[in-house]
Amino acid sequence: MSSQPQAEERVAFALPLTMSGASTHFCPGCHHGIIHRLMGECLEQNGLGESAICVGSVGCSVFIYNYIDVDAVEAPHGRAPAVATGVKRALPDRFVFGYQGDGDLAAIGFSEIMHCANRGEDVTIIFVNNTVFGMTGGQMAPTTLLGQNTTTSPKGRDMDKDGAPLNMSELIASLDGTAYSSRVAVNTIKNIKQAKKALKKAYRAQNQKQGFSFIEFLSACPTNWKMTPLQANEHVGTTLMQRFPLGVFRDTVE
Amino acid sequence: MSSQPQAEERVAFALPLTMSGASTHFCPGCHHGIIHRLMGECLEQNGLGESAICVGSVGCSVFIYNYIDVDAVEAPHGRAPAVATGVKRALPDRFVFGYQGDGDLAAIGFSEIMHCANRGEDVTIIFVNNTVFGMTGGQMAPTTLLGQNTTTSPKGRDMDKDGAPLNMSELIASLDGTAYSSRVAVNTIKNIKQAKKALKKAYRAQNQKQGFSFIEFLSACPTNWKMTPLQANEHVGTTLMQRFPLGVFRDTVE
Amino acid sequence: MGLYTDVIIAGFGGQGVLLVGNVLAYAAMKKGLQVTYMPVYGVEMRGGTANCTVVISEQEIGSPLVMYPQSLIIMNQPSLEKFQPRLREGGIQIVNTSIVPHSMLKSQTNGCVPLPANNMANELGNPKMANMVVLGAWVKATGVLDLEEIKEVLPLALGKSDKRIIEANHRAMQAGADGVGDLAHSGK
Amino acid sequence: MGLYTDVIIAGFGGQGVLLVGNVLAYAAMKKGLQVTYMPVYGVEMRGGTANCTVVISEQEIGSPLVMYPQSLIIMNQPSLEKFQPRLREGGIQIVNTSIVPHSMLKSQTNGCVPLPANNMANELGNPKMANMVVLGAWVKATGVLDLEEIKEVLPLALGKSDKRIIEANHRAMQAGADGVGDLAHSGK
Amino acid sequence: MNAQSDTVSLIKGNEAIAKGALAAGCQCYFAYPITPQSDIPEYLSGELPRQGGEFIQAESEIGAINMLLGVAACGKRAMTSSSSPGISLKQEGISYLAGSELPGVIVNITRGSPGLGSIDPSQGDYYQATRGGGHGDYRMLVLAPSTCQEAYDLTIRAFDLAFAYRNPVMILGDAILGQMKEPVLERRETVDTSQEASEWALSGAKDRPRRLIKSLYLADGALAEHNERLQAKYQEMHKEQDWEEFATQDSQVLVVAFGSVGRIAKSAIRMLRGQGYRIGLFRPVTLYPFPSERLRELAKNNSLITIENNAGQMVDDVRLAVRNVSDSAFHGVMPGKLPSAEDFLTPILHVWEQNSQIAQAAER
Amino acid sequence: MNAQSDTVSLIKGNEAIAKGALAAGCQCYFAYPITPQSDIPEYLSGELPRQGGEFIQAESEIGAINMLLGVAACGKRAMTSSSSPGISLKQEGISYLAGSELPGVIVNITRGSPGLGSIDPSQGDYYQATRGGGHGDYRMLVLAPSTCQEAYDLTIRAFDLAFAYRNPVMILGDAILGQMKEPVLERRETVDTSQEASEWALSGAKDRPRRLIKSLYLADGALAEHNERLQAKYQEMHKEQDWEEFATQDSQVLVVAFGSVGRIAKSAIRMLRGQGYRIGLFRPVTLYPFPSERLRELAKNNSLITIENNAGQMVDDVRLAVRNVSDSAFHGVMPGKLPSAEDFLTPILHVWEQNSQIAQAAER
Amino acid sequence: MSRIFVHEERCKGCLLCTTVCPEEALEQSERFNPNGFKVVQQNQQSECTGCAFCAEICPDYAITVFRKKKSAQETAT
Amino acid sequence: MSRIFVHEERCKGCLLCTTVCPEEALEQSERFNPNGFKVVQQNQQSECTGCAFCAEICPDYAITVFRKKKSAQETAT
Ligand SMILES: Cc1ncc(C[n+]2csc(CCOP(=O)(O)OP(=O)(O)O)c2C)c(N)n1
Ligand SMILES: Cc1ncc(C[n+]2csc(CCOP(=O)(O)OP(=O)(O)O)c2C)c(N)n1
Ligand code: SF4
Ligand code: SF4
Ligand code: SF4
Ligand code: SF4
Ligand code: SF4
Ligand code: SF4
Ligand SMILES: [Mg+2]
Ligand SMILES: [Mg+2]
Repeated sequence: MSSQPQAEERVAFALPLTMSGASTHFCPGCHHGIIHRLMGECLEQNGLGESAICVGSVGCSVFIYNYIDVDAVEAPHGRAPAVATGVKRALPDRFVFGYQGDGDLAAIGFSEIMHCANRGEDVTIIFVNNTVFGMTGGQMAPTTLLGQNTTTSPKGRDMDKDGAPLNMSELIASLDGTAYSSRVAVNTIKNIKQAKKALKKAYRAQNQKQGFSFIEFLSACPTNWKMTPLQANEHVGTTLMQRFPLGVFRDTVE
Repeated sequence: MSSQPQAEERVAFALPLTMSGASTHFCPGCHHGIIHRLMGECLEQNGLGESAICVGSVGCSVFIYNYIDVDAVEAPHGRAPAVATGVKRALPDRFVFGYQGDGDLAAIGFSEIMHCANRGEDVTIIFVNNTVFGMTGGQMAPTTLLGQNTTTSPKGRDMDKDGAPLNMSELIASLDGTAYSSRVAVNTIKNIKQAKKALKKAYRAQNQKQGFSFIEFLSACPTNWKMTPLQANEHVGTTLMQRFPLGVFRDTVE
Repeated sequence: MGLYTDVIIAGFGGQGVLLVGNVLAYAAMKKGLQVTYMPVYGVEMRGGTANCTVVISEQEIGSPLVMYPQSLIIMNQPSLEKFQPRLREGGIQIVNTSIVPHSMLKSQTNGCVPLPANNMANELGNPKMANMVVLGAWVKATGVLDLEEIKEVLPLALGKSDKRIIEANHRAMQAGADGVGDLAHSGK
Repeated sequence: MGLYTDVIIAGFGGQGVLLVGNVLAYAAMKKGLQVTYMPVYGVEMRGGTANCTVVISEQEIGSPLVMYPQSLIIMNQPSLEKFQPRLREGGIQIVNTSIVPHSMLKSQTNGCVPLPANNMANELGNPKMANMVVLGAWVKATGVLDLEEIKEVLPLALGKSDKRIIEANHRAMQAGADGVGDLAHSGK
Repeated sequence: MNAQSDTVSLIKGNEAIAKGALAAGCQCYFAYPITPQSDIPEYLSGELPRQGGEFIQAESEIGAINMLLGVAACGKRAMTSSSSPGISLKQEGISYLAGSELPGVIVNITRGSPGLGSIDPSQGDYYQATRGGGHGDYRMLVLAPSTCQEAYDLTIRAFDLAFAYRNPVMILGDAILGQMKEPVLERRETVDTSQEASEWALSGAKDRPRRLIKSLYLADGALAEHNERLQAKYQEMHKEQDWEEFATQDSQVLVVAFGSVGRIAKSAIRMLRGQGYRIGLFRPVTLYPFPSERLRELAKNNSLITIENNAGQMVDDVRLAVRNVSDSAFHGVMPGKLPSAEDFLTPILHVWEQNSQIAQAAER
Repeated sequence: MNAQSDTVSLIKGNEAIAKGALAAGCQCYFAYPITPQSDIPEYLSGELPRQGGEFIQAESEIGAINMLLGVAACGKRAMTSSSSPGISLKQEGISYLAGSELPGVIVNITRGSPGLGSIDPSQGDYYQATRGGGHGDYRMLVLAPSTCQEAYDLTIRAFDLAFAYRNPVMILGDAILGQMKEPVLERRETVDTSQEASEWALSGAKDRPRRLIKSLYLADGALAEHNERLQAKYQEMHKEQDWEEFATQDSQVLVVAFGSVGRIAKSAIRMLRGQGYRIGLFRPVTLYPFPSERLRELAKNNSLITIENNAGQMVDDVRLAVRNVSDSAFHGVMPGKLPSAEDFLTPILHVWEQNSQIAQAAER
Repeated sequence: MSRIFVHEERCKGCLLCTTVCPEEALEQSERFNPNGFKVVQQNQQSECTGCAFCAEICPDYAITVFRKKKSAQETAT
Repeated sequence: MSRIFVHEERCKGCLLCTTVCPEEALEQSERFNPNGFKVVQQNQQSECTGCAFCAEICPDYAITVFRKKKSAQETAT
């Protein structure tokens, strides 16, 4: 079969032009890839490819610049919101987005994200919550579920010693600088469509200078969950969503 | 008149024994002094003087160890909750409390306080919110009110550029590790009595190992507010309490 | 080496010693001299001591700090205790005797000018102008700058140009200057 | 200088090359020899290449890394490309020809032992044991350790002592060792 | 450059730095307050927005340095400032700036250390500034002003150097420099820097391939190559060596001192020259690159004494510079004590005497 | 001390450090994950609680170092570990530990730098470790193991030194040391450390005056006095100088190298000795205090070459140590490239040849 | 009929696509790609509607979907 | 009658005490203490009840309150 459209055919799905098409380095079934694509798609559909500046972070998504083909700068671990603040203040009419994992955003970078949101910076942060430090080998994250085994919580996360998972979308929604905060998932087609809507809303918040916009993606990490891709994908729907309900927690976007 | 009780007299008010009695270095009308005393009083009344370990912070209260006469360690600016965590884990049966200003706790130390609370460490943090960086000369703090002039917000805090003041008690109350969170003031006798109750509750939370306890004190800084002590004291009641309502925001203490 | 002079001005925070230093520095600058002004203050918020050092020279200035000053303006007792022993032989010392007990002045100090600056300022209508009194005295006693030069820069240093305030300050300085002649001799 | 040998074991992540290195290291240690085991892996999570270096010596070991190894165990094509040129003159090279094309083997390499390890392992019931096949071959080809010594430490390195698994692994190693005699000669 | 309406004003060193930054076209400034440098954010919180720039009081020093990184990636001029403990917190960010080859100016108005220390002057951060308090083999250009005028001028130069080398540049001063007031001549120059980064800065990938700014080099050997390139750049920087000499025409003993101590030493030297001792001063203005060549030259005819307001840090660079020629004595004033010219006399004279003895011995 | 049931196991350097900490009686460990040292927190997250200790995965490196500070103030044994960028973030905390005279062990298993760099081995953090990446004139004891056994042993020693001097101690290793496996002899000693801090540690002011631990010294001259005391202590530490010599009996050229590079150099030296070249190795085990005296001694009979996996850092200490005797050549392998014994041969032989020429010239 | 094309070199065999196809048109093949992953394929019996769900969920951008053009499709029916 | 004692060397003249005294018994004096603060004093006309409110709010621990012992008080009335 051909990889090119034949007569009478049209391409019903192709990579957005904002994506480089490079093969990803992610593990099989990792949701980072889906999320990358959705972002690229929404950039393209909003005509933002040429004004976008991506602020990468440190985590499994560290190579985001290999896949999303826009100007990019790499932030130190956890500091993407501060770097994005600098970029936006330097170039207020560019579209500035950051992409961070849960270790990056909710552990080491907790202060930066909260203060960036509170200042109401006109930037968009994509938060990929896979409940573990993926890149470094599956250690406990601030979003790790109670009882979840990780390489640094071998007996499962313990409420008494480790505390409970952080609900970042809700926390950020409680700050006055936040224009939009929601939690989405990409484990089903329905959720993917919902996620795309959320992305567009967030992008709009920034383009209209309404303040900080934030989307949390629940994301599967089959490798560190020690599951098959299919199990992990299902786990998102059955287990993650219980602690981390999908929804819009703040929306002041006109 | 004598400074000693005469026949038929009893001392109706004297400094608690946990206080050294040294003259404070605070400005006239500064509430830090009142708050110090309340803490010392509650330590004494709960018999905690000999088991207490104080974690000092950096701010106008940096000399707390000169006034409260218990074992003490000085934390780097903003890190008192992390230091207190270390102390408590090393000596789980001691009474461990930290004392932090709004710059210390809500700016540089935002991550440490939130994660300490979230872990549910059995420590008590006293948070003194005077809406400015007092020690360094009255710069804007995360709790500075909108429109408030400070040395780094000479035109008044601006929602657009600086964001809105942070309500720390409410934020901390939203974390599962928190046993007790409340906001009090010391501008009137009634509020002082209320504050003392809150302190005792917080101390109880720790002694019963119920988790993290937190009390926010609204506090006057006449010097940096550029007010007389009386004006500043009044300002707490008329203006601060509007943005920062007094109250108990979480209480799971039995 | 050309002209060189230095002075340490010391007192409580709130007595306006830093302002005196600033005024001197402005006047020296205006006159085309080299000048450095160096404040030193405690970390205590209020009620602490404050002092500043002003160095005025025709030559490029090395140290802006002076261990053994050529002159002193002393506004309170702790400052006298700290700095009097360091005054150079033959140095000039203006002392606010409204606050510093006369008895503490070293008898062997030649150029010692005791002035009840607070009282004098009070008489002129505002006790806060004690700093202007001693400033005037220093100018007269040292002769490095003249009073007119000081008056000229006062609005700059004060950051104010309210005529009445300026004039009151002028009067206070003049009173200080006038006090030097009489007291310097009876002084000790 | 006494006994000294080193080996680089290289392949895809998931082919069990690090395990082979570990087993060798355990066996050498058990035998009272000095040993170092040094893994090198890419940052890619999966599908990247992995290799490790084992140095075995009677003497204290200097470098745990080896630029020009005395022997190689090669499990895939990129590894062959990377390491074959570095093999020392007269060195021994065990190559998994189930994956690496025969044509790529340098004809001048003397001790080259091509083994269809995947196929052999498959025949023994589990294609994952290809690593045990090449391990057996290496032991036989180099003669530094003997198979019994390897077998002894296997449970330690595997962290498992399930008898059936162990025995299957033994068989795979044996097959590898047996393969050396025949192939080493026809080999190249 | 076009100088218009130059003015002289009596300002603090801190303010001179802030004004220098404005004159250099600094567009964004981020900082977290700390004594003794808070005059800088206080001044710029008003002035910078008035001139169309961006001021943020960051949530922390870490926030500030990373905001700067963001601006730098867009090729705009940005500055941050702090004092010792705050600068320690910026070390990761500085290493990233260097690794990503991003320009930016970092001001350290030091204080007494270690730990919380005090707000006294100190030169205890020399090592940190010149050898990388952060991780890795990077280097910053480090400029050490000793007067308010120099603070102003070197701040402007710092921006130019930062962009010339795409590298962070540090201004290293102390509480004396920051708090002292001196007359400063401001040169209101109009410098057009809008194109200086157009070859590499991020701006959105419009009509050109996208750009990428990073410090991660994972491919085999890629980081080593990157490091070779960085080292070559640091070699290149050596041509920026700058220093002041004072009374070196006929000197036999040379005092080496930087920043405030350099000018205080000048007073000591004047006192001694008054008594006939031929003493000179060598004051490094660039601490990195350290002005080694000239110093080695001078060491041939001078005995050296290095004086610092610390326990001995720059003296390493002095000794390394002259190591095959001679050596240097050292006099340290511990942070927490104000350095004074009088206190320098004895140690300098001690070297003078040793020097004379050697000279006499040589004659015999 | 009482050795019971010693065991030998094949473990990674990282695990050796973790086990060394347990053997040393480490009661609390705090860290934030980072490659290539995450084996340490992973191992201790299970083992430490099992032995009654406290493990916290801190929210950040800054959280971790400050938790350690809290434990140290209570006189208990605590450790944290990280890798280059994470260690940069700990610099403020380290300066506070030193300023407050608090004991604690900090492990840096370095990676390729600057910035995010890579996870390759690197010795690019030598300056940071030995000269204070943090603010002020403090010093840490720095121990550089080159084998897994040494990693284990030196970790135990690090705790002892930390408490002996009330000072932070750093273990400086690299990705090679951390990831390499070697047989390690564990000595299960029972050491009673419960009283070692009873004279100064916080425990609640029961039956004694209250105690205070701080680094703030504001009173006139107080900080200077404190710094004098610290410097005296650092002088005292000089007696801890430790190093390894290899083949120095008859050597004419001496390689100076530490950590992994030290052992790799040993291979190079063996190769060269096989060819008749009389080369020796000097491997500093304590990087601070640097073993200067012995090295100066050896420099009298050897030409030196310093080899590092960086752009040249320890070479400063080598040159300072021998400055009045001789000098040192330098060969640097940039972080991002694996150092290999073969690559060392040419630079060493180069020095050999120069040395022979000098010798010949001297004979003529 | 619409169809998909699986870029086999990209496929990691995660099988997420198989869970969303309304036609159950996708299945794991027995083929390994050069990275060692068993790639998916469209099974023979099924009909692809060109809904692109499979491509939407594929984390590795391994599927291109070709839909018969409206006109063509209509003619076909 | 109860009474208070003002430790004048500690008083900073902030006057917070004056705002809480139910008897309006406190007022600013004309005396400066060595730190330059105008200290408070109990005015002559007023009666102190010993409620200690003034001491409770004093940020500088400058007031000690003496209450007449119950028995004594009762006898007095
Ligand atoms: C200062 C610093 N500390 C630690 C690290 C190591 N590190 C890299 S990524 C990471 C966490 C990754 O987890 P997460 O942010 O959840 O992203 P994921 O890989 O799960 O997508 C850590 C701790 C680092 N690079 N820098
Ligand atoms: C790392 C670091 N950054 C900055 C400072 C300077 N600093 C000391 S106290 C302080 C803020 C004080 O404000 P706050 O915490 O509100 O206490 P307050 O004085 O108002 O009671 C700052 C910024 C410091 N000591 N250390
Ligand atoms: S480790 Fe987890 S998050 Fe990282 S690439 Fe693999 S599956 Fe994705
Ligand atoms: S500056 Fe404000 S907070 Fe600090 S002592 Fe003075 S009044 Fe109190
Ligand atoms: S396009 Fe739709 S119908 Fe066709 S294979 Fe994909 S999911 Fe199935
Ligand atoms: S979802 Fe993509 S990668 Fe996964 S099996 Fe299907 S085509 Fe392959
Ligand atoms: S004790 Fe009560 S009544 Fe007496 S002076 Fe104080 S506030 Fe007034
Ligand atoms: S409250 Fe205390 S300090 Fe203030 S005026 Fe009254 S007695 Fe004096
Ligand atoms: Mg994650
Ligand atoms: Mg405050």
